[in-house]
Amino acid sequence: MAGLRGSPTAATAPAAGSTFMTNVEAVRATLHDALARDERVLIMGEDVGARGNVFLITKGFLEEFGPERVIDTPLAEASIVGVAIGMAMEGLRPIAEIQFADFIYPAFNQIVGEAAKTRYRSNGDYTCPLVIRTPYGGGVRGALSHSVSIEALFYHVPGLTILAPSTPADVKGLLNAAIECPDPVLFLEHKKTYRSVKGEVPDGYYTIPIGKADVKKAGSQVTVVSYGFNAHQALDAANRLEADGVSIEVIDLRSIRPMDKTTILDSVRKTRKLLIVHEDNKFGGIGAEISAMVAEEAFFELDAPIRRLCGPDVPAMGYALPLEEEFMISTGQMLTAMRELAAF
Amino acid sequence: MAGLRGSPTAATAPAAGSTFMTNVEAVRATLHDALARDERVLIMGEDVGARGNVFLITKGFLEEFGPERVIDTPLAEASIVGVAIGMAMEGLRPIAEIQFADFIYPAFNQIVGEAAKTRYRSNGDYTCPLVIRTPYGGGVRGALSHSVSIEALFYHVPGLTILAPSTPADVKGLLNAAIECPDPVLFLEHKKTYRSVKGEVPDGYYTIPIGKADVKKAGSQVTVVSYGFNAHQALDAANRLEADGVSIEVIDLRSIRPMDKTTILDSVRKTRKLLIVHEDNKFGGIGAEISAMVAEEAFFELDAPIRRLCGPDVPAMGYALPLEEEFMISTGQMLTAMRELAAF
Amino acid sequence: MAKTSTARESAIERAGLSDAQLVEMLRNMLLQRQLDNRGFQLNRQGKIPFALGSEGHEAVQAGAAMAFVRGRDVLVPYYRDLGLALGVGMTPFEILSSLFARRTDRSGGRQFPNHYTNHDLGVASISSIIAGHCTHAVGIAAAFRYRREAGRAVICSTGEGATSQGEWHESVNYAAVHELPIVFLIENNQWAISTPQSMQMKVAHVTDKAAGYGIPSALCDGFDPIATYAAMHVAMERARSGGGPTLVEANCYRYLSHSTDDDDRTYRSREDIEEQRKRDPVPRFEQRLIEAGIIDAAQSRSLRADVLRETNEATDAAEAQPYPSVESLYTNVVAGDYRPWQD
Amino acid sequence: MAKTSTARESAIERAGLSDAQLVEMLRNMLLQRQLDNRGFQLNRQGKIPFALGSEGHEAVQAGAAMAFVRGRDVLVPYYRDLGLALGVGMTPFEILSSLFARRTDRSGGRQFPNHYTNHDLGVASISSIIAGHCTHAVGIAAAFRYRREAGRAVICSTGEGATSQGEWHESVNYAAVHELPIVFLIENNQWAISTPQSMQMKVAHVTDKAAGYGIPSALCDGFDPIATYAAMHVAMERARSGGGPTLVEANCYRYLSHSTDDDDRTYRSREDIEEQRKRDPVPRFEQRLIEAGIIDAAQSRSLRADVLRETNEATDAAEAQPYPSVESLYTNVVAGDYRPWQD
Ligand SMILES: Cc1ncc(C[n+]2csc(CCOP(=O)(O)OP(=O)(O)O)c2C)c(N)n1
Ligand SMILES: Cc1ncc(C[n+]2csc(CCOP(=O)(O)OP(=O)(O)O)c2C)c(N)n1
Ligand SMILES: [Mg+2]
Ligand SMILES: [Mg+2]
Repeated sequence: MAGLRGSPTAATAPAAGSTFMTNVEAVRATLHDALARDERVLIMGEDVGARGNVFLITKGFLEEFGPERVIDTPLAEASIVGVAIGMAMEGLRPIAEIQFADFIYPAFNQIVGEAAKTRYRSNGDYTCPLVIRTPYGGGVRGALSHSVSIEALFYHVPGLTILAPSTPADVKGLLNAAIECPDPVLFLEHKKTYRSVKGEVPDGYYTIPIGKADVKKAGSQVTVVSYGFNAHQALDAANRLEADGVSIEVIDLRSIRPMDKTTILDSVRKTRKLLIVHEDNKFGGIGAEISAMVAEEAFFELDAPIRRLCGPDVPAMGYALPLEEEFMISTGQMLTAMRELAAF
Repeated sequence: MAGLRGSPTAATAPAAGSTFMTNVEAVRATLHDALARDERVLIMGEDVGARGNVFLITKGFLEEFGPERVIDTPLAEASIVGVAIGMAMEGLRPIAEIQFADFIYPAFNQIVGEAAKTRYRSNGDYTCPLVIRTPYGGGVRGALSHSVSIEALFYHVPGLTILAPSTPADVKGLLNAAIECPDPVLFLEHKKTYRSVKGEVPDGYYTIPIGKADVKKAGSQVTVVSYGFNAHQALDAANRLEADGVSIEVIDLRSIRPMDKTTILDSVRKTRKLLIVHEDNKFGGIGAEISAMVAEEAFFELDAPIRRLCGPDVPAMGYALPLEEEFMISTGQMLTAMRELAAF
Repeated sequence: MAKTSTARESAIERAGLSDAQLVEMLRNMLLQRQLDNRGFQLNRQGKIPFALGSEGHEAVQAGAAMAFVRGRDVLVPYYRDLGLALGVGMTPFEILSSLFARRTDRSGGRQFPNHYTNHDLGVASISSIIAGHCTHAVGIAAAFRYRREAGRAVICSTGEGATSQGEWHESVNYAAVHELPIVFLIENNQWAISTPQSMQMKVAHVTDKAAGYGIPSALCDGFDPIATYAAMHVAMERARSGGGPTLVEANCYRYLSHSTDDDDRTYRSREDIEEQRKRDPVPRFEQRLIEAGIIDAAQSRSLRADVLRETNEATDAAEAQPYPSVESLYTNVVAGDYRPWQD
Repeated sequence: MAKTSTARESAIERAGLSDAQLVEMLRNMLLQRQLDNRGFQLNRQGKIPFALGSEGHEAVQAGAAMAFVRGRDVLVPYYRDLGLALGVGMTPFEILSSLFARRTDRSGGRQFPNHYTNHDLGVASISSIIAGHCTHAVGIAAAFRYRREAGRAVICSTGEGATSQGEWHESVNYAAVHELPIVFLIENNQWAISTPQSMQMKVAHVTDKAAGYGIPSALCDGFDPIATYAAMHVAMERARSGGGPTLVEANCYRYLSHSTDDDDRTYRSREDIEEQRKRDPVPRFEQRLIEAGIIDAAQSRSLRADVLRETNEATDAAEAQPYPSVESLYTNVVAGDYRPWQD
């Protein structure tokens, strides 16, 4: 899949130049600069030190910043998040890593019961400026427990911010925004995009506002809302359809919570048709809320039923290749759905 | 609030007689009979033994069935669920209790990562016939941590069954069905209905099929879908509007996953208007999926935008009375929403 | 110390505490008892829906609070820590504001009673989820170490039941591996609601668990504030001077039902409670100070009167406050305005 | 035992094991090594995307498996337990079916390699979530006790890293309080991916943790299958006869990188590995049996040849199997058909 050039709506102006890099390099560079820039920032998780993270994201950080700022924790996710919460309550800016999103469940209480409610329950007396980074998603032969999507398990939770950027430029801008954010942020990195997605990243420090979707391609006939790996496939499909004279608008959500009502509604009011695409299981997924919001706010402006193209409602993709391929949404499926909706 | 008489669609025929009881008495009676009926059944949780559960649901069970079948566990929810999973894998029928739904978070991994996937990951080699009972919901001055709704945190998870009956007859039929179910079931009991809701309960053993909603009141102008405590308020409101000549159909979901498509669509196709009501926060709640399903399947049969009347998107109700009242949905709000939709 | 007489020294083991500190501890204990009773009384009067008492924990908490250095240490308490909260500087008015869920409560009437927060005093906000706060306490201690703030330590308290939780284990283990300045205080009152210690753990003492983390421990008499202070003081000084975490267990008893929602008659005998009442730490410590000549009977009476007056005044003042506004439900979800759907 | 000569007795400490059992353990170890190498080899050949080795754990697993009674006990293993799986009866064909993710894999090609399931043999299905299976093992042991099936016990194995998890703590504590028939086997290979034991716990031995649960423990030489068997046998017999749980720690080493996805050169020195290689349990045990006269060099060669042939045959047989069908993705979510929206 061709790399996609992001067009970050920078909240802070980036420097003039830019550098071509992958998503994983963007994570790495942004974390590196955060450590270099702000003494309050530290990184903690399993194997983030000497190993430099299982995707080599933090490679060399231990040597450069020392074991007090790049902390190899015991193998215990609740404490990785919980200890980071305490650090955040006390004024630090911890960036906690969950090695794979599949292993975030033991930390659920700390995220949902504790981090998300720290500000609320203390009425602002304590805050929790914490970033939890984790690689998610399939297509990398990760089988049942190294491939899940977790966004829908958390997006219902008030007090949490959830980001899932898809391009290197968005990764940088949103990861910087997450680190600046005075509240807990769950930062989701799709594994399949780590090395397959490349793009220009503006040099220098900038942030992208949390809660703003990005129209990655303008179009007039169908609005497609997606995020993560699927956003690239959707863009690819939309570009191909352009040749056939079918005009698709592709919105990359980037921010799952808060979500960008204006951008979605503006687009849907123009195209009058909506396709939502996500790898995560359909029932109760992000797409449900998007559909419900549009059905509430722009019902009479739609010319076709809202359509969701999502992962099947089974626990996870299997290890065998056919099971993984069947689970993942193909660009072909997107092409079909886009064509059908355009023709509706 | 007046007690509501349930009309269970019994899968197995109940005996001729019936007994008038509260929801909490129905839970108690059903658990008691399950212990008496089936040696594989056992109950485990915090304070279910000598204390007889904090709502006195299991009072006297320890004396009657002994400490091997009514087990006071250590204070550790992950192990309450996890040990029950092992028992279930080994052929027992454990009924695990989480004292308040708010305390289920530490067991999230065991429920989502383990129980829900036991059958799938072993391709049926192992199964997990486990019931997790827990009281949820507000309106009882439970403040931040004794009042949450948790259904939307779990309803996205393939492999789980989630039930939330609202009447004593439904409680009995569905709890029996849950105990019979060969897969893990999350059984949600709304605290506010425990003693305030009364009704006739058929004597003898019967089950209500999982996945069947119940039309608690027929009507022609608006379909209202709800569950738990809200279902009673909705019925109350609908009955009041009947006098004003407004005809509302009230569907009590009872089963959150799987959910009953046929009953909802049949009703919406008739009334052409849909109101979804739930106490749980709106964003990403159960209502999102219901709305999305209807927008997919019956889009052109709707005469008004789908409306959701839900809990506000804040972490939880506060302890102070005004904060609780503001969070909870009032019958008055339902009346207004129903009237507006009927007039649309 | 210099001004205390030898007679006094011999009559009471004072662990380096001055007369003023000893009296301060007694005052705390009397105030705890008074406020505790007030909570249950207001509940019986139908004025508040819920209260939770720490009767029997007064000595543990007065003693432990004395080992806390204000403006320096941080307390991450649990829901039964009225006396610790008072001991580190919270006022009866704050306690009553919480009980009445008034606007003057720091949580804005959001939290259950006994779930305090006071960032200025170093009292961390907690949830009701048992042991959930322990990891936070460790993180706060880690921040002290990270910033090289020597001389600061954290008290993380729980009941004995909480030590069954996985998060408690992870907390102690993390603190041990990273040698953080924290003391895990276990207020062992023998019960977790209706569950006795023997159904919670197979060991005789929570301190037996310290060996598995490679940290020192101390078992102390939680009916005696001086003994608890002494153990806590040693542990806090160890933490402050880079010696890492300590597990301190203070044996005490829960004289009341778990809360106003509980009825302990189903699961424990009146005789057991009566037996434990004989060791009631409040009159016992009062008597001890009188016998040691640190206070006389008149001073004791006036302390009691003070504490009652303070409680009455706080009750009236808090009750007179308004509830939080309905609009406040929507604030402080995150910084600034926040809706999941951003316009 | 009766038929073994005194010379043999003195040359090898056999812990009550017969010649046949000793040879069976060696065979298991040789097979483990062969299958392990095959997994990595297939990965290098690009035939499978992932493999995970247990090199260095052969003795622990062969020894522990010998303490397992087939048709009676249950094994709740972790992902590094190839040798335990073989030792309780799983076949090379099953192992290769899992590596190739073929239809003949019991999980239907769903699970990662090394996540076995075989209900018939008493091998429990596990997830990849570290320590998540420990509570299940306790529940299975609880079922044995509940049904009064004396003489049955559960082996629950993990690495040393897993003992940091809250769920491991809760599991051991529950088993201890309820005195359940279970043995917690810790295969301490000193590393959790790149994290050394010293950053995982402050204690020198995992067995130090037993004191906190009030249960017995045993530390054994995991490079010696007989020593591991002996410790496990005592612990399993204790469990079977109502004596409750035991914590057994077997010291071993992970010779390979954590998995084919890992590269251990960043975090440990080649010298350390070479040093540990000197203790390689496979040739060492082979040599010991030869020296004790239990097998001769020819028998040893033929064992190796057998094991290679078996591995080759299993490789070819498994590779020849089809993938699971695409439709199988949708089955066994729950019993029968299942859709979240029920028609
Ligand atoms: C995670 C969780 N589970 C259950 C509860 C309900 N609960 C509240 S207090 C309590 C007992 C706590 O016992 P212990 O830790 O000994 O403290 P004590 O109340 O005796 O001071 C329980 C089970 C809870 N608040 N949180
Ligand atoms: C909950 C969870 N967190 C993290 C991981 C990733 N992970 C897989 S193996 C491993 C190290 C385990 O170490 P140890 O328990 O010592 O077993 P070993 O691999 O050394 O045999 C980690 C961190 C996981 N699978 N599950
Ligand atoms: Mg207690
Ligand atoms: Mg290890």
